[in-house]
Amino acid sequence: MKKLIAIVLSLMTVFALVACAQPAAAPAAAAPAAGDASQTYAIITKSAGNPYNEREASGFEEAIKAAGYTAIIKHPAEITAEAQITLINELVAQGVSGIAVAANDKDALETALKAAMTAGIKVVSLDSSVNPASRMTHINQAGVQQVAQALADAVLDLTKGEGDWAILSATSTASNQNAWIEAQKEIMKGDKYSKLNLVEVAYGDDEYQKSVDQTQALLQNYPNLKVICAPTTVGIAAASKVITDAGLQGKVIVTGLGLPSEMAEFMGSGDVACPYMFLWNPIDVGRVAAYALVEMVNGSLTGELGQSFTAANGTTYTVTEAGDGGTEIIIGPPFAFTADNIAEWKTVY
Amino acid sequence: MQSQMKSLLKKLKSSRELSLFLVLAIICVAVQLRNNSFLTAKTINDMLKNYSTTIMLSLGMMSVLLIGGIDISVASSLAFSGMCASLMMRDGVYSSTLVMFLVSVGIGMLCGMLVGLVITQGKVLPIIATLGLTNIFRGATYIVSGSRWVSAYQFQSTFKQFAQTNTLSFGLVNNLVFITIVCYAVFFVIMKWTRFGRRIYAVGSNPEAAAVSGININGIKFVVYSMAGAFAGLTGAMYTALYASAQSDMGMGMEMDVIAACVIGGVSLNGGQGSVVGVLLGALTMAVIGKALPLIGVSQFWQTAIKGLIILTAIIINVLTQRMMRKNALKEREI
Amino acid sequence: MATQNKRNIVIEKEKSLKSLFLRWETLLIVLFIVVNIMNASISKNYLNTANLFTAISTFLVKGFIAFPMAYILVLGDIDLSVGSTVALSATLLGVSYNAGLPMGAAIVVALLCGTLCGLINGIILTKFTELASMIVTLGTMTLYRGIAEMILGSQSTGGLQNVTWFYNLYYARIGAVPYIFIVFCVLAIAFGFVLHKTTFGRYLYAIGNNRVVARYSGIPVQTIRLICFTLVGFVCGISAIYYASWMGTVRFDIATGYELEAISMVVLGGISTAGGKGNFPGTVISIFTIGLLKYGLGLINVNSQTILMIIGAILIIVVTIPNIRVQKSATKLSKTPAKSC
Amino acid sequence: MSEYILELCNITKIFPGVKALDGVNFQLKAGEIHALMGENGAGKSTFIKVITGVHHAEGGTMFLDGKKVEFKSPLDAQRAGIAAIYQHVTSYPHLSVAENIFMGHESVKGGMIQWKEMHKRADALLQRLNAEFSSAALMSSLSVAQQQMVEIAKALSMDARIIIMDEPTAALTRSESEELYRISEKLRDEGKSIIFISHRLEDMYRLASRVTVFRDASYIGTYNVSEITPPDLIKAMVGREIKELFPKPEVEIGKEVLRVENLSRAGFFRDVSFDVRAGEIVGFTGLVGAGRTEVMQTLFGIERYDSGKIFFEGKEIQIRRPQDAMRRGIGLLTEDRQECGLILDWGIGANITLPELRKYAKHNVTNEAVENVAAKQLAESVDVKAVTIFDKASSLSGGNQQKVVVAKALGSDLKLLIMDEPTKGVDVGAKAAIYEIMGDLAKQGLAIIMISSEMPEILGMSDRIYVMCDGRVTGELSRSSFSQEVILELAMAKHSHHTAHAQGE
Repeated sequence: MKKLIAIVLSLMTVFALVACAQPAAAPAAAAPAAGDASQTYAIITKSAGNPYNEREASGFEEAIKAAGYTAIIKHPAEITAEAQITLINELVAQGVSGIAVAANDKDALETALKAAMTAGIKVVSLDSSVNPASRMTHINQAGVQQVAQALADAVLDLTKGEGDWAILSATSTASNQNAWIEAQKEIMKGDKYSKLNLVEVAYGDDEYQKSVDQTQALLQNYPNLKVICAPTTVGIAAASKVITDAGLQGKVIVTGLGLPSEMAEFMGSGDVACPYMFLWNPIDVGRVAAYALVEMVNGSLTGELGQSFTAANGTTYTVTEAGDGGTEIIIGPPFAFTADNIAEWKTVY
Repeated sequence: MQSQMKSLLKKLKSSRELSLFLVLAIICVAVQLRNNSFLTAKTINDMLKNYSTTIMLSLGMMSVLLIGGIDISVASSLAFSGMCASLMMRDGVYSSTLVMFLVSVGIGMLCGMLVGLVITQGKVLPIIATLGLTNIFRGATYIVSGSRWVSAYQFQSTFKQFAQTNTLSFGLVNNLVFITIVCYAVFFVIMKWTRFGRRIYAVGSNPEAAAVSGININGIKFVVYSMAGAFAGLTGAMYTALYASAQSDMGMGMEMDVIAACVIGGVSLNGGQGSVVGVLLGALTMAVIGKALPLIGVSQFWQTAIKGLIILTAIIINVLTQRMMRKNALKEREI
Repeated sequence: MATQNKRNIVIEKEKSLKSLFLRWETLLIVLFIVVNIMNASISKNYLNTANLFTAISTFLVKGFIAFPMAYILVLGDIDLSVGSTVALSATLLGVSYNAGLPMGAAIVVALLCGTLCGLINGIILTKFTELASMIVTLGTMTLYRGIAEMILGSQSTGGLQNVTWFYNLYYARIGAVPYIFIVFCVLAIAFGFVLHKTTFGRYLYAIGNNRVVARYSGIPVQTIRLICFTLVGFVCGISAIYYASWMGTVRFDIATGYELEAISMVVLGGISTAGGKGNFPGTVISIFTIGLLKYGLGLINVNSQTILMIIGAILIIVVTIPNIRVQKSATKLSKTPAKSC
Repeated sequence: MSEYILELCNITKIFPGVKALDGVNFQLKAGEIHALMGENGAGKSTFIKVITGVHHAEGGTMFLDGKKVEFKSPLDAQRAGIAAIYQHVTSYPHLSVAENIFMGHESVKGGMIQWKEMHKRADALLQRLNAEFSSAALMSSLSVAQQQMVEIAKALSMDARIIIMDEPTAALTRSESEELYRISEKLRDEGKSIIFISHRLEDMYRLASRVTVFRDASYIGTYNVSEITPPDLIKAMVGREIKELFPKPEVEIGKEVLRVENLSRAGFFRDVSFDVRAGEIVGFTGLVGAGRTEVMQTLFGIERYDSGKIFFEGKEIQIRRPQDAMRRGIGLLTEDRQECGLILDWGIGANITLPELRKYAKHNVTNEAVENVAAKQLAESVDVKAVTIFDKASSLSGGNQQKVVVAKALGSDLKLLIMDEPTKGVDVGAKAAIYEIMGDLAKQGLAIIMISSEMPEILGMSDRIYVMCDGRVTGELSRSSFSQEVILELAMAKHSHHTAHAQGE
């Protein structure tokens, strides 16, 4: 008898936990028949616990809700393709209308996403793309060339034309990181950049502690280092922290891609670690993915080259050719955050 | 004869720390030869500061290993307590650095008490209990934080400054390093000179004997796990102070580093054996490996393999030297 | 003494002992049924066979590892290096295929690599019997992962699904049932049979209960440990092949955390990390219980982190319940008048 | 009432399924050595644990100095001046002697342990006991006898008035036992009361003034030692008469089974040579630590030897692992049954069939029905007192456990059986049974090597005796030349030169 009570109690605990978890989940009760007013759209981010991903997801959710549909946000438990595949399978089983995914691996999601598309689910990638066969189109926050050009010019400007500089990237496996770095290297083969010397590409794995270690090693190994360019939100914050703690503001300059809220501390007037940096609005990236998916489910968009649609925010987006042979929708050039505008943006995202 | 045996045993006992120290010194010198910026005050200070978290967390793990247990949930309770304390600071519940540290220690201790309860009252094996609880603490961290960071600008500036200044020791060493040193000193005294410390060794050395001599084994276990939790909480506060940022995934995987540090430092997984000095040396070894490899230009992709190799080498060398000593002792015995 | 009659010893099991064994499994089966009923009632998408098998396939890839891990835990050992072994084996599979080896040969490479990793664990542990397996495999866990990282660095090695039959390893089905499920069942039966019905299996329990007694009884303790650790490596190789077939592309950081998942499955199945106890069917049930619970919770879109919390809580609760029960039954027994012996 | 310092009336203790004590009585006078005797399982150890507060009795009362007391924990008993030295030494191997002595009641000033003072006090206590080791030594570096001394020192350090010794001489050699007697008498003369549990009648006759006997969890009686004869005492303990303790049968000695020449292992033994013949029981005796056990473990393949030759049935063989020995029909019964002989959690059947599991299996697939029948036969052949073969080994008494270990060895086709202290910790009744089994086996043509420290046993059972000292064989005696004096002389042949050494391991 006691045993039975114990079992019942423990199972109740489990149910209670599930119940607690419910608010985080959207009700999937409504029938997700395509074309119905109660369509469900899902976004799969790269990982949990990263503010950038949170903002992206919130933009997506907001846009889907504004259109009157249901949104599901899924963060994988680990930063792996494996975890994302599990989530895709779950969404396919639920029969959602559209999936937007920021991929942890370009190719590994192929089979799962193809199965989703076969089941009639519309699939786009955003932020970090999947290969062309696995998607209908890709929502690109900013063109690779545009980002690379902006970063290259920033390095040129901050080094005052010559000297050593280094890149601090995220995980060595992130496709967007690698695309930017490659494009940047390509651009900097030009004459204008000939006196610049890229000493190392370091990887902080998007882990704060590791990024700090890597930055400190860069400083120690290259005493003449002038600029650290970190095209990742974790890396740029960690590098700025190291520079600030070491009192090297002005001597070694950090730039790259960062979240205003994270970077506000290190920007502003006077001698700061980071005079300016770039980013797009992750909320917008999520929103545009949502608009595109809704258009696709309504049948007015297939992701083919040359199509365009006007979104709920009034902007018209065009499907263009992507570097990997597929198509993409580019939101716009990266936005520069400077000492003048950081204060107003830091509370936004 | 008696005194000979005694001195031999003494050598054997102290050799572990001595040999570890030598290995550490050799690694340092070797690195220094490759990159002469290694043995500078700045690098060492940076290293101690960055790794004060690992070094501190090793203390809690050590006490758990001493009673023959294990706690793989420390990294998760670190994240949970650090995150909760940071959230409260962000929301203006308090602004004092001291209070923040105390809150974090307190929450960590609660986590540790839960671990202790499950192990002593639920009679669950430590590895399983902490395997389950590590998921729970980590998940709780994501939930309380809403998967967001507490960013630098949301912290009090005194808090952010704390990890970068030397105020506590009147300018001698970094505050975090100072806290670590103080904790090691206090712990050293506790383990050596208090009844409580010796009872930890007693419980690990022979639990049945401890029960017969009236030591409250479950009580000691509970306190030790709570203590490990408190250390995790303290480390959580140090971690957030160090990086001026609290993230849900902070400290992920640190438990393995910390166990490795203890084992390299000579703590036995069977309990009852291990010293504070050994753990310090073990943790320093981990720190030197982490810090030195990038400095001597070892490709980042090689570092994990080298770390694994060093852990294996350290434990195997340790076994070999002990075997050699035993063999020599036997040979010396006249028959 | 010749005056005294020799007493008769009977061959009849006491009922209570048997039912004690059954109870753990009863508990697991109850949990399994509850999970399924819960899943089916919360989400109407749950009982779609095709989707269900898709989800099952995903956790079977790591479920394999729980089989030899059960052996290791019965031995009283532990192996933390399994995730890294899978990663290294899969890495070598991808690299050797992309270096021009035929896929069949690449598969052999993966199996050899896994076996070698396990063998190395085994050799270190049997040559240095003083060392705890947790420490050694903690070291090799770092080492194997590190080697995979050295080989691949920031790269991934892909294109594996271009070989159709290799793709089919994971994805092909007979009707709704995937081949991997059938392979899993066959292996489960084989592993269960060896553990419960052969001398080898009995030796494992003997070693797990008391290594010294086993040695004095003439059981080749270290050889058996070596075999078991090598077996873990080999099965990690199999898991790596399925992983590669599943993903089509391999990175060094795959299969992280498999070790703790495999251990959780085995422990929930009733095999204690203290060694010498528990039985195999429990492990198989718990692989499905955990996997399907995760899937069901995912279907109602419970946050991934919360799912981990629930699994953690279940693990602790299920392991605690028998302890409470034993205490209760012990006090009950003591109240019955004792027969003098 | 005040004649007794400690009095227990009608104590009843129940464990799950077992009544361990059934209304037993006990009275202890001040300044007396009181022996407590009984077969294993009679409830002596449980009784001790009730006195020391480890267990709580379900019924009965306890009076200390005529006042009713109730101990809730071992600490209460300690405070009341009761200290116990348990059967298995309960020390902390990784800690120093001083710490072992003072664990739980360290010298503390302002919360800090006063190491210097503690070592000084510990050394003084050790000196009082004439111990030859320092208080700073690690416990694990001491011999069993030395560890026992530490336990006594621990009792003294607590100013105990009542000291309980649970089989203190079980692991001691003769001379070490003498030392213990001396210490006990000294303590008695200082006015302490001692409760002494032992299986050795000689201990009791040598030391105690009164003896209380338990049997089957019940109180049988209390006698004055001077008034009770050994046969009567044994009858009280066993409940029946034992006519012949050493039923040594006359057996025709056959061919040589084993010959060992100049076997050496660094640090343990050197140049050991001996031989055993079929049907012969060869005794090995000497002090604990003389290397007897190590020689036999080496013969069984547990440890490797450095040099020397082993001939089995005339052919030279190599033994590297236990399987090598077992394949040839060599069996070893270890001294430590619980650690090396039996899987306590398993049924006796599973234990018995373990070494020869392959024999009962077909293509390595086990057949439990065949195993069970074999196990039943083997268990019955040695008369194990058990209900079913599924009874857990841990539920048996020491003597019955030893029988199971014998049955386990008998499952193989044995030619040579090595028995290391076969009756250690075994009660009188079971002892006789084990001797009988030995005799039967010898009759069947088995060669038997018996290591023993008990003089009556070695003299009563052996055909030949080898005496070892400090890792060497110092003498070989044939049955005609057996004498206690010669054996002692040989066992301490080098003893005078290496006092500390003999206690070394």
